[in-house]
Amino acid sequence: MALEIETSLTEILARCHELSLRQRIPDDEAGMAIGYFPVYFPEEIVHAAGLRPHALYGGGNHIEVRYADARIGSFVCSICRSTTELGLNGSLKGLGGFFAQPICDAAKHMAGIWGRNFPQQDPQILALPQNVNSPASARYVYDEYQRLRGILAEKVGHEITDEAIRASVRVYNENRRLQRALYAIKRDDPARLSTVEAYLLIRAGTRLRREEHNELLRAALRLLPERRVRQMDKPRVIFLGGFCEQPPLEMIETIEDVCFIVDDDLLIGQRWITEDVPEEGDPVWALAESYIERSAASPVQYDARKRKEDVLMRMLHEAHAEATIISAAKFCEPGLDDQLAQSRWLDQQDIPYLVLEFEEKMTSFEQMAMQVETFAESLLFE
Amino acid sequence: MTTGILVAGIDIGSTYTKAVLLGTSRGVRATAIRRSGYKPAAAASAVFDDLVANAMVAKEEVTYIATTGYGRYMVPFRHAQITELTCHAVATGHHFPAVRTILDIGGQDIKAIRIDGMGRVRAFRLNDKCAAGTGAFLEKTARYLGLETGDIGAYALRSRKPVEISSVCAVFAESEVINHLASGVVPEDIMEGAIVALGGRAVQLMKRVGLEPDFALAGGMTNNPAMVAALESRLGAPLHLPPNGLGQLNGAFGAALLGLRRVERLLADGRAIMPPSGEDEFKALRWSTYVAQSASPAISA
Amino acid sequence: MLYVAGVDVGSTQAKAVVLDDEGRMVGEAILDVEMNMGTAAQQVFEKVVANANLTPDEIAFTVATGYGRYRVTFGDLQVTEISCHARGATAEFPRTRTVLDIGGQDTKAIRIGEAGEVVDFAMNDKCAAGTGRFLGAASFALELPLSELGPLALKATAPVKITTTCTVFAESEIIGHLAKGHRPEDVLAGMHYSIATRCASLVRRVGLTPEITFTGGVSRNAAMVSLLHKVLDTPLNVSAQGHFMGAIGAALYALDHARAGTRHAAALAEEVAP
Amino acid sequence: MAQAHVANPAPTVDARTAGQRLVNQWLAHVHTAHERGQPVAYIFVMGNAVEILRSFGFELVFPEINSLQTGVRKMAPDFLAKAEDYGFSPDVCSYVKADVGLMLSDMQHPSGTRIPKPDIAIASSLCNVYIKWAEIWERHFGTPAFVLDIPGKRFATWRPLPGTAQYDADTRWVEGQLRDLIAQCERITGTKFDPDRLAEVESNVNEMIRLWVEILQLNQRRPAPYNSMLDGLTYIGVLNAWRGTPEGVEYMRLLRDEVAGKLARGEGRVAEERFRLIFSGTPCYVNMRRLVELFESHGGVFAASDYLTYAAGGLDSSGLFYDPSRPLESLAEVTTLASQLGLSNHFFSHQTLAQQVKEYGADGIVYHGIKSCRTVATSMADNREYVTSRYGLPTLYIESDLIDPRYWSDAQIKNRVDAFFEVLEQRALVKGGD
Repeated sequence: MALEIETSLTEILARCHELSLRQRIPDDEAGMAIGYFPVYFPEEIVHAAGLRPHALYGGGNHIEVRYADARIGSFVCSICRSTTELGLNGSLKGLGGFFAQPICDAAKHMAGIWGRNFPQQDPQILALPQNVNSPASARYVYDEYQRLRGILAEKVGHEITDEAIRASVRVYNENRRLQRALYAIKRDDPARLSTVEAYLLIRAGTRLRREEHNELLRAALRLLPERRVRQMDKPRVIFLGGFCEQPPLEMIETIEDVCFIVDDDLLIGQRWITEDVPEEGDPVWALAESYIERSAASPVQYDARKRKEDVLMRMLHEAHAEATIISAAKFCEPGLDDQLAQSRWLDQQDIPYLVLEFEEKMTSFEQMAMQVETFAESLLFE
Repeated sequence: MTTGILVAGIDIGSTYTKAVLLGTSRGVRATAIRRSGYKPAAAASAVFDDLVANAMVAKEEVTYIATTGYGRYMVPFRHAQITELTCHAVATGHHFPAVRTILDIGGQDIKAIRIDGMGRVRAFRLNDKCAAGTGAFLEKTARYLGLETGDIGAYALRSRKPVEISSVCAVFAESEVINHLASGVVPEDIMEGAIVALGGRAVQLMKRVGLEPDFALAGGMTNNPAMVAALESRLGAPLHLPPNGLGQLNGAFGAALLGLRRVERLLADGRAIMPPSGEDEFKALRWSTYVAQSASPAISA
Repeated sequence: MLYVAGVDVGSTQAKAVVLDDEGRMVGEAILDVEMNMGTAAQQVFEKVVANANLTPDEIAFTVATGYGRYRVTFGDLQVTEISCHARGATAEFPRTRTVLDIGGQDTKAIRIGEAGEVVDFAMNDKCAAGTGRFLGAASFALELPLSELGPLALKATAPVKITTTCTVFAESEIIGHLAKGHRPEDVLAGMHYSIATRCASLVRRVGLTPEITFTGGVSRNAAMVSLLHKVLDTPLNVSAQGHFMGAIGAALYALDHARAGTRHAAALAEEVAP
Repeated sequence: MAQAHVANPAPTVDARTAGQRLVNQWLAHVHTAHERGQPVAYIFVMGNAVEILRSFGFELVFPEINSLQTGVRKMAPDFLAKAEDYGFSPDVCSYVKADVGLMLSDMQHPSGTRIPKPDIAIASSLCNVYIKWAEIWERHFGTPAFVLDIPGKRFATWRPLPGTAQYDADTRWVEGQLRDLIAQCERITGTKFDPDRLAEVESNVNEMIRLWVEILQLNQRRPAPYNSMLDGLTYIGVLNAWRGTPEGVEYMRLLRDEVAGKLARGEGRVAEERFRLIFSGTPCYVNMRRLVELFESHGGVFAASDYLTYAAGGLDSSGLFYDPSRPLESLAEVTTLASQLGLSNHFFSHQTLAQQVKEYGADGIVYHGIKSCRTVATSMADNREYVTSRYGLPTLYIESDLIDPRYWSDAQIKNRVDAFFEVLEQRALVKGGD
């Protein structure tokens, strides 16, 4: 029985893993796939148009950069570089649209790069506002989401109805509930579900129809309670720094060899709305208002109500974590700035933390393992 | 000689493999050192042979073996592996209870470690991205000036007017060195300039962990009097150095010390010391390696 | 008979050639830069003149190039190595549209226009990754002379992926791979591949237009030539005199000036050189 | 147009002296602001709503200018080191780090000015680092950040037209935020918003824009009377600090007359102008004089620069004017449009550059990539590739930093500049031979 459950889980995870490596747009999605660069993006509207949201989470450490180095400065983060590479090497040829959001200065340039190189994909900036504290904010997000709706309607040649968007919101609300259930397991019983496993399960959603992803998550959630678990004595930590560029799997594994990651900001773009989006009323308004009122904090969002230190404190408290691993992608200015603010705050609170820097393309983890082990040793052997 | 517990610490570094044998009284019973070469496991085994020979004991008399250094997982006969940071910290804390900040300048990286009064690691930072901030920078400069690594310190001490070396890349620092030589700067001033530059980077890293005194230096640079002087002048405070030539052996000493503590703890709890299994622990399926099997990014050369 | 000289003073080597008024090479010389670029330039010039069985007075015009070009006190004119490599490459391979020069400390990609003029260029000289220096690291770690690296790399069967871009760390990475049991030829092939991909990226920066001519000291390395061919998917022209290409280009500029008359050339020299 | 203005035959004071005086006067005002009971605003050069602040009587502090001044005064390494010791990564914007260095130096600026702490801090979204920077002030001074989100271009050919839904949405959004800002200014200063005062400031800005556009256009003629990346930098310093004031208008007028006079007398910036160039990117303030020298020694002059557009705040070269009869609405409109047409174009700047090349009769473009500035430099190489292949223009790409001298390598830059001029010479030869 235990073996069967493990086999079934492994099958699901192997599928997720295969999906996470898929960069090329499948032929049957050509023209239907709407690419978007992290972090916050209202996939529901794309889904409601009958198109396929295609999250662009970089090239990881499996692609070779041949063309993009000639186009992107040497001091720019890897996700911008590898995404450009995927464009230039033809992997994203099938995109029927491309959206970047002004989350940071490098991301804004993605629309310009795309415009010069792939004008036929109609690259656009979706102007997500950096001021969410004005009474006018929700209305502005609403206007911009309506613009998105108009662009997509033109692509598919018909109007996208409120009813269609509401139906998509329901599918995505279900998806978010399932993701929250995964995170609850990870928090309450971390030996039962590793962060790499949760990560693969959630990342699969970037390459599947959302309904299908819901089924996959439900299947995993059915199996997990039955899984046989070996309890281990590892410190409980929070991992920060994976909100945009994604750390390599090896990095998460390296941390999990000696720590339990009981909460994190990995793939926050797939989990950016933290509660259910209202399923009644104007659905575009519901989405816009959810960005203002129910979105996860990240270094690329300014909100006077979400001080970075408070957000971290709440995470530590709710996840019963004893320490933090604060990571930042190389050259990610928002991440590096927050990393410093948070580490100074942790110093004041006398909460142990480890600072790590990563790049999605890194392939050597020995040095990192040494640091993480030392950190765990310092937590365990008080 | 069979007097109580014997614990070995073996530090498998990229260049040298070092070992220390400690007795119950925490006294050093023997030390050994060899080049790591291409086969770290073999080097560790040979160093262990040397160690027991030097101590004139039998291998079986060694109660516990703790490994550290980059090859810490490559030794099948170990009881436990501990990172070199933890080891350096505990060793330094043992020798100098007042030390709060440790600097370790290695060939591949620099480490700054903050410790508490018990020698426990409180915070640490590494610089390993660019060779300009590591001991390799000095070796490069020395090589260019035709010096042996071991002579760097004594040579630099002759300097009266060190030059400023501002290049951020160790390779391009060479061009600076060429330029300085061409414009008539004497080699010792260049060598000292490189030491001052590296010292500055090292102290900056120490600031990242708080720069709380007392300070200690660990690793190979303890043999370099010019580096020690440069750091002390930059810090405006003296540096504690490992005693009795233990500088290079600090990691191994720390490993042995932690091993001894562990043995004492196990014995106090009435638990047995299991022989090393020689096998690595069972590890969960690693999805990253799963990737490597299914979609190997083979070099198309 | 009219003779001209081109002197290319780099950070590691100084090279010089003498041409006659037909543009034929009548002498060449090369030596390592030890302490002083100016001294090296003077010595290599004396050597090349001697090799050509001439006296310095017989050289009508000298053009200096390379990083040390302003240290060449006896030169009549300084021209950057960009223009000189382009000139040398197009003289031998007139259909050249792209030049790749891999030198000891910097790498250059140059795009050439229809009339042989330089249209664009890109250089890698902030970090030594992708330069000949990277091979220097391999040579040191493997204790093999530079000239043996290429032939050995060609014997590789399972190239190793080199991850570091820092030349200094490359040495230790090589040692690490050898420690893990990889064969030297496989590690070397990985090193060559790492350089080739970086250089290819530099070439793409100026636009990969055939024909491509490969110049500089590393052009003598057969493994690099074949890897670049693969990575760029285009054959490369390689001259037997590839490592002298900068000096040859400089000498050809000298020939222009010598033919136009020294007085004019001197005036121009004054105007161009600050 | 330029001929219409007759140069003042005997100006009592030249623009350079006048500019220097104004800068000193401004710094003195800043220095004593709190003693005089004046509120202080920290603002950035791009998208700063300075007109509203001016109408409330705020003294203006430009932290970007403070930071670049540490570079100009060769003091940047000290300030940068303080910030890096504090924990900032070497990869973080060096303006931010110099400012942190200032905070850690008790606000004692190398100009001799003691910079007062802010009563309000405004960060526009035109550079996201502005927002991260303002968060640092929040932590350090306890001054809440006011983030002014100004939606930029959505794609390269974006032309927001009055009357379209998009134009309305964007301007309504900016106007809403400006109203929030006014409410906050009222709370801080205890005075009521005065639309007439705003209208007056706007009229002054209008006059300054008129003159600024003229000054920019005068450099389209040969020989270029000024170098946009040396003289131009001084101009925009004054222009930012005195925007919307009678003194600012006076300065611009003096400057316009002076430039027009030089043109009338045929006085070029360089003795023999051989090549006219466009500079794209942000200056390297530590070595700008040296860089310009390298170019001018070959007879090259920077006739124009996109920097003079985006670093001149809303003073867009396309000449957008306020309508002082509807001061607030018009401020929202111009702020939005200037951002979309002028300021945010470094994300799509290939078009602006191509246009400048035509207008200024340029022979090439020089791109200056900044090590720590992703706002300006992320896609510069891609931009250059496009411009080179599409327009067949000679371009040069050089890289250093805003103020961090560690990233300036003189030999390497000189080598590139020399080679670039060889390219220009060879091209001229080939063209001439056609």
